[in-house]
Amino acid sequence: MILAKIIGDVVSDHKISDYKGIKMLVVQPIDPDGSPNGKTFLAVDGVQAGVGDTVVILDEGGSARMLLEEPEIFTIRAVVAGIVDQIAMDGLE
Amino acid sequence: MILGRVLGTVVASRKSPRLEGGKFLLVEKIDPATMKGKKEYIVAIDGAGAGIHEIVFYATGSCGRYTDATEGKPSDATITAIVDAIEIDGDYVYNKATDA
Amino acid sequence: MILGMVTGTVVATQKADKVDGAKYLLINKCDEHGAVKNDFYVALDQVGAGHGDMVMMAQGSPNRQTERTTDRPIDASILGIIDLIGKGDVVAYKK
Amino acid sequence: MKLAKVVGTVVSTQKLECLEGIKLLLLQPLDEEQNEIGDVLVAMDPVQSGEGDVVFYESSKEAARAYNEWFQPGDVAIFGIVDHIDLEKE
Repeated sequence: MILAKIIGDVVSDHKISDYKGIKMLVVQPIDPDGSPNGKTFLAVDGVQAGVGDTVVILDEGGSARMLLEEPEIFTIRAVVAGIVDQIAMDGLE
Repeated sequence: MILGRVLGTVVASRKSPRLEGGKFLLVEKIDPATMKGKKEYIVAIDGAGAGIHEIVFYATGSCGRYTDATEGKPSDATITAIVDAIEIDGDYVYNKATDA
Repeated sequence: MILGMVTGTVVATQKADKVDGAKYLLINKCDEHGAVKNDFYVALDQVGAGHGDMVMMAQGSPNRQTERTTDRPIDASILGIIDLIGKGDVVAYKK
Repeated sequence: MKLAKVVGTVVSTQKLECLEGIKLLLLQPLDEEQNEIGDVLVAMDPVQSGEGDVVFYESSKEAARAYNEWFQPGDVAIFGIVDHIDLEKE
Protein backbone atom coordinates (compact mmCIF):
# COMPACT_ATOMS: atom_id res chain seq x y z
CA MET A 1 0.00 0.00 0.00
CA ILE A 2 1.07 3.55 -0.35
CA LEU A 3 0.44 6.62 1.77
CA ALA A 4 -1.58 9.33 0.09
CA LYS A 5 -3.71 12.36 0.77
CA ILE A 6 -7.13 12.79 -0.78
CA ILE A 7 -7.18 16.05 -2.70
CA GLY A 8 -10.39 15.82 -4.72
CA ASP A 9 -13.54 14.03 -5.85
CA VAL A 10 -14.24 12.85 -9.36
CA VAL A 11 -17.75 13.17 -10.74
CA SER A 12 -18.67 11.11 -13.78
CA ASP A 13 -22.16 10.54 -15.14
CA HIS A 14 -21.14 8.49 -18.11
CA LYS A 15 -19.12 5.47 -17.10
CA ILE A 16 -18.97 1.71 -17.47
CA SER A 17 -21.49 -0.18 -15.37
CA ASP A 18 -18.82 -1.57 -13.00
CA TYR A 19 -18.36 1.96 -11.69
CA LYS A 20 -22.04 2.69 -11.01
CA GLY A 21 -22.48 3.92 -7.45
CA ILE A 22 -18.77 3.99 -6.81
CA LYS A 23 -17.03 7.06 -5.44
CA MET A 24 -13.81 8.07 -7.14
CA LEU A 25 -11.20 10.23 -5.49
CA VAL A 26 -8.11 12.12 -6.61
CA VAL A 27 -5.17 11.13 -4.45
CA GLN A 28 -1.69 12.57 -4.04
CA PRO A 29 1.00 10.11 -2.90
CA ILE A 30 2.89 11.51 0.09
CA ASP A 31 5.98 10.90 2.20
CA PRO A 32 5.53 10.00 5.89
CA ASP A 33 6.07 13.69 6.73
CA GLY A 34 3.11 14.62 4.55
CA SER A 35 5.01 16.15 1.63
CA PRO A 36 3.83 15.17 -1.86
CA ASN A 37 5.86 12.45 -3.58
CA GLY A 38 4.90 11.42 -7.09
CA LYS A 39 2.06 12.00 -9.47
CA THR A 40 -1.58 12.14 -8.46
CA PHE A 41 -3.90 9.37 -9.59
CA LEU A 42 -7.47 8.18 -9.11
CA ALA A 43 -8.63 5.63 -6.58
CA VAL A 44 -11.98 4.12 -5.70
CA ASP A 45 -13.23 4.78 -2.18
CA GLY A 46 -13.52 1.71 0.02
CA VAL A 47 -13.89 3.31 3.47
CA GLN A 48 -15.93 6.52 3.10
CA ALA A 49 -12.90 8.75 3.03
CA GLY A 50 -13.06 12.42 2.18
CA VAL A 51 -10.97 15.29 0.91
CA GLY A 52 -8.14 16.09 3.34
CA ASP A 53 -7.87 12.58 4.77
CA THR A 54 -4.51 10.81 4.86
CA VAL A 55 -5.11 7.29 3.66
CA VAL A 56 -3.50 4.03 2.59
CA ILE A 57 -4.18 2.85 -0.94
CA LEU A 58 -4.14 -0.74 -2.16
CA ASP A 59 -3.11 -1.04 -5.77
CA GLU A 60 -3.86 -4.60 -6.88
CA GLY A 61 -6.91 -5.95 -8.67
CA GLY A 62 -7.59 -9.12 -6.68
CA SER A 63 -7.28 -7.23 -3.42
CA ALA A 64 -9.58 -4.52 -4.72
CA ARG A 65 -12.27 -7.11 -5.51
CA MET A 66 -12.02 -8.54 -1.98
CA LEU A 67 -12.03 -5.18 -0.34
CA LEU A 68 -15.09 -3.96 -2.19
CA GLU A 69 -16.81 -7.36 -1.81
CA GLU A 70 -17.28 -7.31 -5.58
CA PRO A 71 -15.79 -10.56 -6.91
CA GLU A 72 -17.01 -9.93 -10.46
CA ILE A 73 -15.52 -6.50 -11.00
CA PHE A 74 -12.29 -6.77 -12.93
CA THR A 75 -11.86 -3.13 -13.87
CA ILE A 76 -10.87 -1.67 -10.51
CA ARG A 77 -7.35 -1.72 -9.15
CA ALA A 78 -6.56 1.19 -6.83
CA VAL A 79 -8.77 1.39 -3.75
CA VAL A 80 -8.63 3.54 -0.62
CA ALA A 81 -8.31 0.83 2.06
CA GLY A 82 -7.97 2.77 5.30
CA ILE A 83 -7.87 6.22 6.85
CA VAL A 84 -4.60 6.85 8.68
CA ASP A 85 -4.89 8.03 12.29
CA GLN A 86 -1.26 7.96 13.19
CA ILE A 87 2.19 7.14 11.87
CA ALA A 88 4.66 6.20 14.60
CA MET A 89 8.37 6.34 13.83
CA ASP A 90 11.12 6.10 16.46
CA GLY A 91 8.71 7.04 19.19
CA LEU A 92 7.63 10.16 17.31
CA GLU A 93 4.19 10.61 15.83
CA MET B 1 11.01 -8.92 -3.82
CA ILE B 2 12.31 -5.53 -2.76
CA LEU B 3 14.61 -4.68 0.14
CA GLY B 4 13.50 -2.09 2.66
CA ARG B 5 13.96 -0.84 6.21
CA VAL B 6 11.03 -0.73 8.62
CA LEU B 7 10.63 2.87 9.77
CA GLY B 8 7.51 2.64 11.87
CA THR B 9 3.91 1.61 12.14
CA VAL B 10 0.82 3.03 10.51
CA VAL B 11 -2.41 3.08 12.47
CA ALA B 12 -5.73 3.22 10.63
CA SER B 13 -8.76 2.60 12.80
CA ARG B 14 -11.22 3.22 10.00
CA LYS B 15 -10.33 0.63 7.39
CA SER B 16 -11.88 -2.11 5.35
CA PRO B 17 -13.13 -4.90 7.66
CA ARG B 18 -11.12 -7.25 5.45
CA LEU B 19 -7.94 -5.64 6.75
CA GLU B 20 -8.74 -6.11 10.45
CA GLY B 21 -5.94 -7.74 12.40
CA GLY B 22 -3.18 -6.89 9.95
CA LYS B 23 -0.16 -4.98 11.20
CA PHE B 24 0.75 -2.11 8.86
CA LEU B 25 4.41 -1.17 8.76
CA LEU B 26 5.95 1.84 7.07
CA VAL B 27 8.87 0.68 4.94
CA GLU B 28 11.47 2.74 3.08
CA LYS B 29 13.13 1.08 0.11
CA ILE B 30 16.89 0.83 0.44
CA ASP B 31 19.78 0.62 -1.99
CA PRO B 32 21.71 -2.46 -0.81
CA ALA B 33 24.96 -1.15 -2.30
CA THR B 34 24.96 1.75 0.18
CA MET B 35 22.30 0.52 2.65
CA LYS B 36 20.83 4.04 2.43
CA GLY B 37 17.13 4.80 2.13
CA LYS B 38 15.79 5.77 -1.30
CA LYS B 39 13.05 8.08 0.00
CA GLU B 40 10.46 5.78 -1.55
CA TYR B 41 7.92 4.58 0.96
CA ILE B 42 5.32 1.87 1.08
CA VAL B 43 2.94 0.57 3.70
CA ALA B 44 3.21 -3.22 3.95
CA ILE B 45 1.32 -5.84 5.91
CA ASP B 46 3.69 -7.73 8.17
CA GLY B 47 3.86 -11.42 7.30
CA ALA B 48 7.15 -12.19 9.02
CA GLY B 49 6.96 -10.61 12.48
CA ALA B 50 9.22 -7.67 11.62
CA GLY B 51 10.08 -4.83 13.98
CA ILE B 52 11.22 -1.24 13.67
CA HIS B 53 14.69 -0.67 12.10
CA GLU B 54 14.84 -4.19 10.70
CA ILE B 55 15.92 -4.83 7.13
CA VAL B 56 13.25 -6.86 5.35
CA PHE B 57 12.09 -7.80 1.92
CA TYR B 58 8.53 -7.66 0.71
CA ALA B 59 6.49 -9.18 -2.09
CA THR B 60 4.27 -6.95 -4.20
CA GLY B 61 1.16 -7.38 -6.29
CA SER B 62 -1.13 -10.37 -5.94
CA CYS B 63 1.82 -12.42 -4.61
CA GLY B 64 1.48 -10.53 -1.33
CA ARG B 65 -1.72 -12.42 -0.54
CA TYR B 66 -0.03 -15.80 -0.20
CA THR B 67 1.27 -15.66 3.38
CA ASP B 68 -0.47 -16.94 6.50
CA ALA B 69 -0.95 -13.34 7.64
CA THR B 70 -2.62 -12.27 4.39
CA GLU B 71 -4.37 -15.42 3.19
CA GLY B 72 -7.75 -14.42 1.86
CA LYS B 73 -7.04 -10.79 2.67
CA PRO B 74 -6.35 -7.88 0.41
CA SER B 75 -2.67 -6.94 0.25
CA ASP B 76 -0.47 -5.50 -2.45
CA ALA B 77 2.73 -5.49 -0.38
CA THR B 78 3.57 -8.05 2.30
CA ILE B 79 6.79 -8.38 4.28
CA THR B 80 7.84 -11.97 3.68
CA ALA B 81 11.25 -12.10 5.33
CA ILE B 82 13.50 -10.45 7.88
CA VAL B 83 16.97 -10.17 6.44
CA ASP B 84 19.90 -11.52 8.48
CA ALA B 85 22.68 -10.62 6.07
CA ILE B 86 23.32 -9.17 2.61
CA GLU B 87 26.43 -10.11 0.70
CA ILE B 88 27.60 -8.18 -2.36
CA ASP B 89 30.65 -9.29 -4.35
CA GLY B 90 31.89 -11.37 -1.43
CA ASP B 91 31.57 -8.68 1.24
CA TYR B 92 28.85 -8.46 3.82
CA VAL B 93 27.25 -5.02 3.39
CA TYR B 94 24.78 -5.86 6.15
CA ASN B 95 24.91 -8.31 9.00
CA LYS B 96 22.07 -8.08 11.47
CA ALA B 97 24.06 -9.66 14.29
CA THR B 98 26.75 -6.99 14.21
CA ASP B 99 25.04 -3.97 12.61
CA ALA B 100 21.85 -3.89 14.62
CA MET C 1 11.70 -11.18 -17.98
CA ILE C 2 14.27 -8.57 -17.12
CA LEU C 3 18.01 -9.07 -17.41
CA GLY C 4 20.12 -8.85 -14.28
CA MET C 5 23.52 -9.71 -12.90
CA VAL C 6 23.76 -11.82 -9.75
CA THR C 7 25.67 -9.51 -7.40
CA GLY C 8 25.12 -11.09 -4.02
CA THR C 9 23.04 -13.17 -1.67
CA VAL C 10 20.38 -12.26 0.85
CA VAL C 11 20.17 -14.40 3.97
CA ALA C 12 16.88 -14.60 5.85
CA THR C 13 15.90 -17.19 8.43
CA GLN C 14 12.62 -15.66 9.62
CA LYS C 15 10.44 -15.97 6.55
CA ALA C 16 6.81 -16.29 5.55
CA ASP C 17 7.36 -17.80 2.13
CA LYS C 18 7.12 -21.50 3.04
CA VAL C 19 9.51 -22.35 0.19
CA ASP C 20 11.75 -25.26 1.19
CA GLY C 21 15.45 -24.64 0.78
CA ALA C 22 14.89 -21.24 -0.77
CA LYS C 23 17.99 -19.36 -1.86
CA TYR C 24 17.61 -15.64 -2.42
CA LEU C 25 19.99 -13.73 -4.64
CA LEU C 26 20.52 -10.03 -5.01
CA ILE C 27 20.01 -9.04 -8.62
CA ASN C 28 21.28 -5.82 -10.15
CA LYS C 29 19.28 -5.02 -13.27
CA CYS C 30 21.46 -4.76 -16.39
CA ASP C 31 21.33 -4.18 -20.13
CA GLU C 32 22.03 -6.76 -22.82
CA HIS C 33 25.78 -6.16 -22.53
CA GLY C 34 25.81 -6.74 -18.78
CA ALA C 35 26.16 -3.07 -17.76
CA VAL C 36 24.39 -2.75 -14.40
CA LYS C 37 21.82 -0.09 -13.58
CA ASN C 38 22.05 -0.14 -9.77
CA ASP C 39 18.41 -1.15 -9.55
CA PHE C 40 18.27 -4.03 -7.08
CA TYR C 41 15.84 -6.90 -6.59
CA VAL C 42 15.75 -9.91 -4.33
CA ALA C 43 14.87 -13.01 -6.37
CA LEU C 44 14.28 -16.66 -5.55
CA ASP C 45 16.87 -18.76 -7.35
CA GLN C 46 15.18 -21.60 -9.24
CA VAL C 47 18.08 -22.66 -11.45
CA GLY C 48 21.29 -22.70 -9.39
CA ALA C 49 22.63 -19.32 -10.48
CA GLY C 50 25.90 -18.04 -9.08
CA HIS C 51 27.78 -14.85 -8.54
CA GLY C 52 28.51 -12.98 -11.76
CA ASP C 53 25.92 -14.85 -13.85
CA MET C 54 23.64 -12.87 -16.11
CA VAL C 55 20.13 -14.18 -15.50
CA MET C 56 16.56 -13.61 -16.56
CA MET C 57 14.18 -12.73 -13.78
CA ALA C 58 10.39 -12.77 -13.95
CA GLN C 59 8.26 -10.36 -11.95
CA GLY C 60 4.76 -10.58 -10.56
CA SER C 61 2.18 -13.34 -10.39
CA PRO C 62 3.64 -15.63 -13.10
CA ASN C 63 6.27 -16.52 -10.50
CA ARG C 64 3.66 -18.54 -8.66
CA GLN C 65 3.32 -20.91 -11.63
CA THR C 66 6.14 -23.30 -10.79
CA GLU C 67 5.86 -26.32 -8.55
CA ARG C 68 7.99 -24.78 -5.82
CA THR C 69 6.21 -21.46 -5.81
CA THR C 70 2.51 -22.37 -6.18
CA ASP C 71 0.52 -20.24 -3.76
CA ARG C 72 3.70 -18.78 -2.29
CA PRO C 73 4.37 -15.05 -1.88
CA ILE C 74 7.13 -15.00 -4.51
CA ASP C 75 7.02 -12.04 -6.90
CA ALA C 76 10.51 -12.37 -8.39
CA SER C 77 12.46 -15.46 -9.36
CA ILE C 78 15.37 -16.43 -11.56
CA LEU C 79 14.14 -18.60 -14.41
CA GLY C 80 17.34 -19.07 -16.39
CA ILE C 81 21.01 -18.30 -16.70
CA ILE C 82 21.94 -16.47 -19.89
CA ASP C 83 24.60 -18.10 -22.03
CA LEU C 84 24.49 -15.78 -25.00
CA ILE C 85 22.69 -12.76 -26.37
CA GLY C 86 22.98 -12.23 -30.09
CA LYS C 87 22.02 -9.06 -31.92
CA GLY C 88 22.16 -9.84 -35.61
CA ASP C 89 25.66 -11.13 -36.25
CA VAL C 90 27.00 -9.41 -33.16
CA VAL C 91 27.35 -11.15 -29.81
CA ALA C 92 26.17 -8.67 -27.19
CA TYR C 93 26.96 -10.96 -24.26
CA LYS C 94 28.61 -14.32 -23.80
CA LYS C 95 28.92 -16.11 -20.51
CA MET D 1 -0.39 -4.72 -24.75
CA LYS D 2 2.72 -2.78 -25.62
CA LEU D 3 4.90 -2.30 -28.66
CA ALA D 4 8.49 -3.43 -28.97
CA LYS D 5 11.13 -4.27 -31.50
CA VAL D 6 12.91 -7.61 -31.54
CA VAL D 7 16.58 -6.68 -31.20
CA GLY D 8 18.24 -9.97 -30.38
CA THR D 9 18.05 -13.60 -29.39
CA VAL D 10 18.72 -15.00 -25.95
CA VAL D 11 20.26 -18.40 -25.29
CA SER D 12 19.91 -20.09 -21.92
CA THR D 13 20.70 -23.75 -21.33
CA GLN D 14 20.39 -23.76 -17.53
CA LYS D 15 16.78 -22.80 -16.99
CA LEU D 16 13.50 -24.02 -15.54
CA GLU D 17 12.31 -27.21 -17.15
CA CYS D 18 9.00 -25.70 -18.17
CA LEU D 19 10.84 -23.15 -20.32
CA GLU D 20 12.47 -25.93 -22.40
CA GLY D 21 11.81 -25.50 -26.11
CA ILE D 22 10.50 -21.97 -25.71
CA LYS D 23 12.19 -19.40 -27.92
CA LEU D 24 13.50 -16.37 -26.06
CA LEU D 25 14.03 -13.01 -27.73
CA LEU D 26 15.42 -9.67 -26.62
CA LEU D 27 12.89 -6.85 -26.90
CA GLN D 28 13.37 -3.11 -26.94
CA PRO D 29 10.08 -1.45 -25.90
CA LEU D 30 8.83 1.26 -28.28
CA ASP D 31 6.30 4.03 -28.08
CA GLU D 32 3.57 4.43 -30.70
CA GLU D 33 5.95 6.39 -32.94
CA GLN D 34 8.49 3.60 -32.57
CA ASN D 35 10.89 5.59 -30.41
CA GLU D 36 12.81 3.40 -27.98
CA ILE D 37 11.52 3.67 -24.42
CA GLY D 38 12.70 1.91 -21.30
CA ASP D 39 14.95 -1.07 -20.71
CA VAL D 40 15.29 -4.22 -22.78
CA LEU D 41 13.29 -7.31 -21.83
CA VAL D 42 13.55 -11.03 -22.43
CA ALA D 43 10.32 -12.38 -23.93
CA MET D 44 8.90 -15.79 -24.75
CA ASP D 45 8.03 -16.01 -28.44
CA PRO D 46 5.12 -18.27 -29.42
CA VAL D 47 4.57 -16.48 -32.77
CA GLN D 48 7.91 -17.11 -34.50
CA SER D 49 8.95 -13.50 -34.83
CA GLY D 50 12.45 -12.53 -35.86
CA GLU D 51 15.02 -9.84 -35.34
CA GLY D 52 13.91 -6.49 -36.67
CA ASP D 53 10.18 -7.28 -36.30
CA VAL D 54 7.96 -4.81 -34.49
CA VAL D 55 5.75 -6.86 -32.20
CA PHE D 56 3.17 -6.41 -29.50
CA TYR D 57 3.72 -8.09 -26.18
CA GLU D 58 2.07 -8.46 -22.82
CA SER D 59 3.69 -8.61 -19.43
CA SER D 60 2.59 -10.13 -16.13
CA LYS D 61 -0.28 -12.55 -15.67
CA GLU D 62 -1.54 -12.47 -19.23
CA ALA D 63 1.84 -13.43 -20.67
CA ALA D 64 1.77 -16.57 -18.57
CA ARG D 65 -1.16 -17.78 -20.70
CA ALA D 66 0.64 -17.45 -24.04
CA TYR D 67 1.30 -21.17 -24.29
CA ASN D 68 -1.44 -23.74 -24.30
CA GLU D 69 0.18 -25.99 -21.74
CA TRP D 70 -1.26 -24.05 -18.83
CA PHE D 71 0.56 -21.21 -17.19
CA GLN D 72 4.20 -20.37 -17.66
CA PRO D 73 6.32 -18.64 -15.05
CA GLY D 74 7.55 -16.26 -17.75
CA ASP D 75 6.14 -12.77 -17.35
CA VAL D 76 6.71 -11.36 -20.85
CA ALA D 77 5.38 -12.91 -24.07
CA ILE D 78 5.09 -11.74 -27.66
CA PHE D 79 1.50 -11.98 -28.85
CA GLY D 80 1.81 -10.80 -32.45
CA ILE D 81 3.89 -9.22 -35.18
CA VAL D 82 2.85 -5.71 -36.21
CA ASP D 83 2.41 -5.13 -39.95
CA HIS D 84 1.92 -1.41 -39.71
CA ILE D 85 0.63 1.24 -37.35
CA ASP D 86 -1.62 4.05 -38.54
CA LEU D 87 -1.41 7.10 -36.35
CA GLU D 88 -3.85 9.92 -36.81
CA LYS D 89 -1.67 13.01 -36.89
CA GLU D 90 -3.08 16.30 -35.74
